[in-house]
Amino acid sequence: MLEVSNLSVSYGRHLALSDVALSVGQGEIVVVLGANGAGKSTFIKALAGLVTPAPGARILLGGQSLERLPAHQIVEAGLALVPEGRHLFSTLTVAENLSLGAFLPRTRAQASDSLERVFAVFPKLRQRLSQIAGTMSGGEQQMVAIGRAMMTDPQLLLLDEPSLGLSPLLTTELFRALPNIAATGTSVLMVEQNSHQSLSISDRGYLLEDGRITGEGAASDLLQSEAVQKAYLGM
Amino acid sequence: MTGTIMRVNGIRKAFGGLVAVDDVSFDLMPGEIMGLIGPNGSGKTTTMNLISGAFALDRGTIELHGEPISGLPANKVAHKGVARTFQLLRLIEEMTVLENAVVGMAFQPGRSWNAAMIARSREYLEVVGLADKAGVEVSKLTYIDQKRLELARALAMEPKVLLLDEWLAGLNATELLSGIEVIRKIRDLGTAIIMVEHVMSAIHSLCDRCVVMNAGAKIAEGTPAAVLTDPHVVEAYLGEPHHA
Amino acid sequence: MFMNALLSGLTLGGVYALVAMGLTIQYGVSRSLNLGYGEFLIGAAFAVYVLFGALGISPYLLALVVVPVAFGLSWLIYRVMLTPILRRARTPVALEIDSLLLTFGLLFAMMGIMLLVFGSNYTSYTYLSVPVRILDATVALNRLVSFGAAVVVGALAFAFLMRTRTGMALRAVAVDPVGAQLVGIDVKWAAGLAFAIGGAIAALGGVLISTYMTFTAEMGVVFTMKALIVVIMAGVGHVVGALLVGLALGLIEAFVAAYLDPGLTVAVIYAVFLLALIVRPVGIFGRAVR
Amino acid sequence: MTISRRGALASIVSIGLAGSLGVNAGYAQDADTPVKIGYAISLSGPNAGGAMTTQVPNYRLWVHEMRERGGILVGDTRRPIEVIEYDDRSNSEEAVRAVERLINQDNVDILLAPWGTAINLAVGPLFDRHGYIHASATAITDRAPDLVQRWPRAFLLSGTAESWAVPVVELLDEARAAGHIGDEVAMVSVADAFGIDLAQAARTAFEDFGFTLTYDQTYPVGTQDFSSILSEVSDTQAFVAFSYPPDTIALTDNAQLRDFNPAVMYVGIGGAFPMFHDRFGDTVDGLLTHGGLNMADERVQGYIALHEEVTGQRPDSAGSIVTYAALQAMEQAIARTGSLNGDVVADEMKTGTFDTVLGEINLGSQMMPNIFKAGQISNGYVVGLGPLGVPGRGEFVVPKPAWPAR
Amino acid sequence: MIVRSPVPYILILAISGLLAFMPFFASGFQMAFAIGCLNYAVLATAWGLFSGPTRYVSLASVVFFGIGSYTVAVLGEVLPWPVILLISALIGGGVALIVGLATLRLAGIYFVIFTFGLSEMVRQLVTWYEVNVTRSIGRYIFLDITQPQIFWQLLGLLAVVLIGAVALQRSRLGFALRVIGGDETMARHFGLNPTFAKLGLFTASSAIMALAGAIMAPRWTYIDPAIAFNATLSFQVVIMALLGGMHRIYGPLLGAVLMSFLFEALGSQFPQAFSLLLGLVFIVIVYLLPNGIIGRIEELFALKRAVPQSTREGERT
Repeated sequence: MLEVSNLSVSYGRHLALSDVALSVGQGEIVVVLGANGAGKSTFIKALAGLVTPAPGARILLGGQSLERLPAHQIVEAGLALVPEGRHLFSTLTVAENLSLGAFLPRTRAQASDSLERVFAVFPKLRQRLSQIAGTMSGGEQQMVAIGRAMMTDPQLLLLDEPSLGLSPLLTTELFRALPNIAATGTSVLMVEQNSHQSLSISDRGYLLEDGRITGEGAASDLLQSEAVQKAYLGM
Repeated sequence: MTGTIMRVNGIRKAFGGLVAVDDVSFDLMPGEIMGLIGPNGSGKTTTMNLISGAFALDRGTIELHGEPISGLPANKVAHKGVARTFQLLRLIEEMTVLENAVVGMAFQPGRSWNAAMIARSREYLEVVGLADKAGVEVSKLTYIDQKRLELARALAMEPKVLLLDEWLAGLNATELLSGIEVIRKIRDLGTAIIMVEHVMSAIHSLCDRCVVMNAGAKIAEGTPAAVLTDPHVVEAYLGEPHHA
Repeated sequence: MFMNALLSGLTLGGVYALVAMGLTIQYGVSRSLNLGYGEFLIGAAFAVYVLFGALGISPYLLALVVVPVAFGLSWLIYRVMLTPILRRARTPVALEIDSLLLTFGLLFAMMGIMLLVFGSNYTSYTYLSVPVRILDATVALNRLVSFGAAVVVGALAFAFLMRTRTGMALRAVAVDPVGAQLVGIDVKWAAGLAFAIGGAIAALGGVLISTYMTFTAEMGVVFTMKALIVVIMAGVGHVVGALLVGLALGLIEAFVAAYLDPGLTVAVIYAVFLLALIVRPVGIFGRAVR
Repeated sequence: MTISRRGALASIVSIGLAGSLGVNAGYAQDADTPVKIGYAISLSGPNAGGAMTTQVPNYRLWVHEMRERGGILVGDTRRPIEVIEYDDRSNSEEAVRAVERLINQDNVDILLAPWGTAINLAVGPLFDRHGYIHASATAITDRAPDLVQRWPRAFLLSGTAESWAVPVVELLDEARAAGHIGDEVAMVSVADAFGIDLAQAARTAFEDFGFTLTYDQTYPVGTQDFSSILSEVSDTQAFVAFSYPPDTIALTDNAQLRDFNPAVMYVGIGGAFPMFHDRFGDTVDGLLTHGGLNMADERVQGYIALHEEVTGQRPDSAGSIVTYAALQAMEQAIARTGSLNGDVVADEMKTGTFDTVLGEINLGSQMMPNIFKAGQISNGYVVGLGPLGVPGRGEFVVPKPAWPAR
Repeated sequence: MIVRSPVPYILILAISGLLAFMPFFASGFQMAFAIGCLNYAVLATAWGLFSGPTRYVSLASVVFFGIGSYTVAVLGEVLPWPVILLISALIGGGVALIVGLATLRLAGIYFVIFTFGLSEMVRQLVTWYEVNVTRSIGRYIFLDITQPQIFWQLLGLLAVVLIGAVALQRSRLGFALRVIGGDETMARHFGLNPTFAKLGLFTASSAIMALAGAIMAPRWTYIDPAIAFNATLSFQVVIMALLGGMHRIYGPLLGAVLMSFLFEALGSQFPQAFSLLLGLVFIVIVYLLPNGIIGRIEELFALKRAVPQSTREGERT
């Protein structure tokens, strides 16, 4: 589904990401773990077209290369990002946010199916359609943001630290929903620092340290691995 | 002098409905490096901002040498001897390295605007290893050098307390080692340091003591080794271990 | 007296609202402030004046020609003139200053063309200057039509923004350009479209105003500034806000003239504006974070 | 018309090379040397509408006529004419600089006046210092008697604000005597120099004549909606507006619209402009306004015909003819004295009598005597009515005919 | 940074000293041009003094300029000239202080629009005052101040402003302003009070503009609110400063001089197409000179120097 190789990004002279390679299979949930400053956000922004990767990078989604496309065409190609900070249309209603998700002609036809899929994953949203997005709680906003991304009918859903700023209870609820999304055939790639919960719902995981992939494996293996703990706590 | 240099007592800050810092207290001893750690969004940077006067407190007090500094605007807090670095670099790109360093010293009380002051600022470039780049424009520096300069500028304030906000973040392994050396050198010069940091190896090797925050509250305090094995802390970082 | 002031205020405010609406759509979505905005209005007024004189066709019908032309011209100006600036600007402040300067040049260039073509004389013609009595007040039909058109276009623009997919996309770009990209909206396309819609609305305003107002080639900046005041007071990008603030300013002007002193109308408008800006710098309807 | 300009710019750069020759240089008397006529006037900006109506066409007409005759007669030599025209952009500072340029750079022999009170006063000292005749038909100032003392070569043809306000009040007095209006008058004025000064002069005159002002307000420049004002004065029988062209149109339109039809109604600048007639046609007949012509006079008729033929537009009924008459007087004085020296010509202008489109005139007071300053619109022109005593007064129609139904 | 070199001061004084002889051989037109040029130079430099380091784009220049002119119109024949100049500077500065207190927290476009609104409001209020209180809108200024005297005063003012600007740039306050302009939030954390510094500078810059207005007033014989508070002036000043480059002391000066020549060239050669050509020139400037002429010159120098890496220190002018 997604094949990334040789992905580097630098901000001025600072190399934030160096030679990252990664793959995600159809219907798979993959998590990239890393401490703050490891380059997680940069990685995800590069995939979504919000920052420009260094020459030589390859990003293939279902055979189509994305590395030179602007952000809105990457969405068209089937890759949707739920960004950190969510970037919801805060003065618009939930319904409008969701329907903007299906803005592209490709996705418009399936809008009602997509909407049903969103409701299936987040039943709560059905009652909140007319609420202004900016007035919702953090967890609910995160649901809208994921819902909006699902409306673009993506092959791959990217999540940038979805648990950030959420209470443990909400985090749990959110992570429970992700396998349901994957079950519909949409692959999920997320970066997280909450390793236990994210690994427990993922198929595979990567460890990102200092802008490099330093480890990868099946989620269940990583869950037991000390490398993860070391990446965070330096033990 | 009660032995503590800074005392943070029951501070709280809410943004709208979100309580970013909730009843946090700790002391800072002279010559100490204290780590302020916790997962993303736990309120560490807000705590730093409250100490440095960037935000006003909702509740609580902060004292420096027994003298309250909470409620003072940032410029007054700086005059009292609290210096900081910024998580995202805040250097002035159009200025030279030396000029940026002078920013730290020039506006402290009792400083006169003369060559001696400039020369003294330059000494802090030496501390961080930038002396040979004094005349270079900031935009031409490497990332690590820009980080060093942030530190030199803060040091040029000749502060009593130095707040480092993720100063080591984004450095590679060799840079990290030299960065740790620099911080140690500063501590040896007698400045007390509070550092917010995610690079745990640095916390382990530098900090005498750690305060751990999660969701705005202090959840642990102690030596790095002790707090980082504390199950609460591990859970805060990694999420609940027993999840279905 | 009261009724008169009310009607006069509404007809005046209706036009302010209409003109401001166009600017707020332009500025809110593209984030480039167009100082040459009023020149589109005056240009349309001249076009209608000439065509009406030559062909004798109703100005309102001529709007069907003039408005689409302004739409296309504005779109072209955005694509040709403003996108290079957009690409170059490294910070929002730099973009703001660059686009201000550029459209300042545009203002003079357009004004200069109109001066060359139409001269600097006062221009006026009359169309539908027929009295209509409402309760105990009299109002000119052309002003009433303008007010009606302002309300209708306001409603249409509102419906367009609220109910259509494209309108929603424009709003999305105004609220959060990054979020807009993430749902596949081409932000440059949206900005160009908003610029064109704004230009079209300005031209419509020009058509309406020309039926009852004496104008000159150099008057555009007056309308730009009036519109800008409404836009800033309402909060940039807030269409309904612009409508309400525009009407309110018209009413204030009329009531100050009727009950206080006609000499103070403009001063009071600016005083209200300055006060509003001090109390709520992001506009009455604006949010701290757009 | 050929308009030539010197490289003023080049000479700023080569400062000192083109040094000043002092005052108005009328030394070269060679018949082939062109006489340079220059003016800086508002071709753009808020004053342009007025300038392009009352002054610029007459400057062009005058030059055209002289060229038709083979040039300007200086003594008994006809010399060709060169014209230099600049835009002061309705800005005093720009006007000062442009006039300096005309004097020092272009070395013009004859300077024509700019448009409007403020700019004429701004350049007045320059005309004076460099010894040029300053003949202006569009500067209305109460300091005029004072200023012509100060500037001996200045002809402030329009005189004082009082001289414009009093004839209006006299006409109202006449209407009152005939029983058409009472003692009550409503007045509005535009908040610029013209409106305020005339309103102030009118206030005094109204008091002197025993009128009471029931409404007396000022509105800002740019006001286009007068419904609030007109609804307040709806019952009044005498209405006076010292207004400016755009608002003159708006006021009239509004009055017609709400059928506000007092027995006597006066509007300010613009009422005498051709564009006013273009806009309203004969529906405004009977409206009082500034200026006025003796329509029975052949010379006036001839002037109108000539103006229309040469410039392609009709003259306005106020400033145009005065401007043209003053130019004629100056032309004749130059011919008589054979000099282009400002002092010599000015002396002749002050002492001589000249045959102009306004008849035989004498400019001893340095103001234009015997011109109409208030009149009544009839068939596209303003029939002169006041001040009383100006020969050729037309018939004053009171009450004003009702507006035609809309 | 700490520079004691007297060279800039000597240069400023020497050049102004030389220019001071101009009235003895220049023609009236050249004087008129020079006065206009100096006036713009003073205004643009004063504008750059505040807006350069703080990056606040103010459209209120004409408010202060007009205040100066009106002070002369009101007090011209009552008080001795130096006293009038002093009073005009005080009033200008005082108004700036009040305005600054209320508005310096506004950022970006809001400040721009506010200052524009302010100039319109002041014009309307002065008009209203004249209409209702003095009942006469125009004021006459008959002062025996000659063209050369105006020239010398403006030249002196410009020299003083430039010397002040150089001294300021070398001072701690000047350094503080650069820091504030670079990053205000950061500046606070190093002991700076940005509000105080900005307010002081805004006041000083406005007082200078008021002085320029006062000195220029006798040129016109007659002023009214439309002349004294003509908003075009504010725009011109901004454009000049930006053309030259507002980040350097001599940028606005250079812009004012060049733009004066441009106005002159367009006005004398193409009076009919002035606006059109001016507009086109602006557009070209925006595309080709984004950092002003000085910025462009610096870029060119930087290119030349790129090979031998310089480690320059000290003043950067």
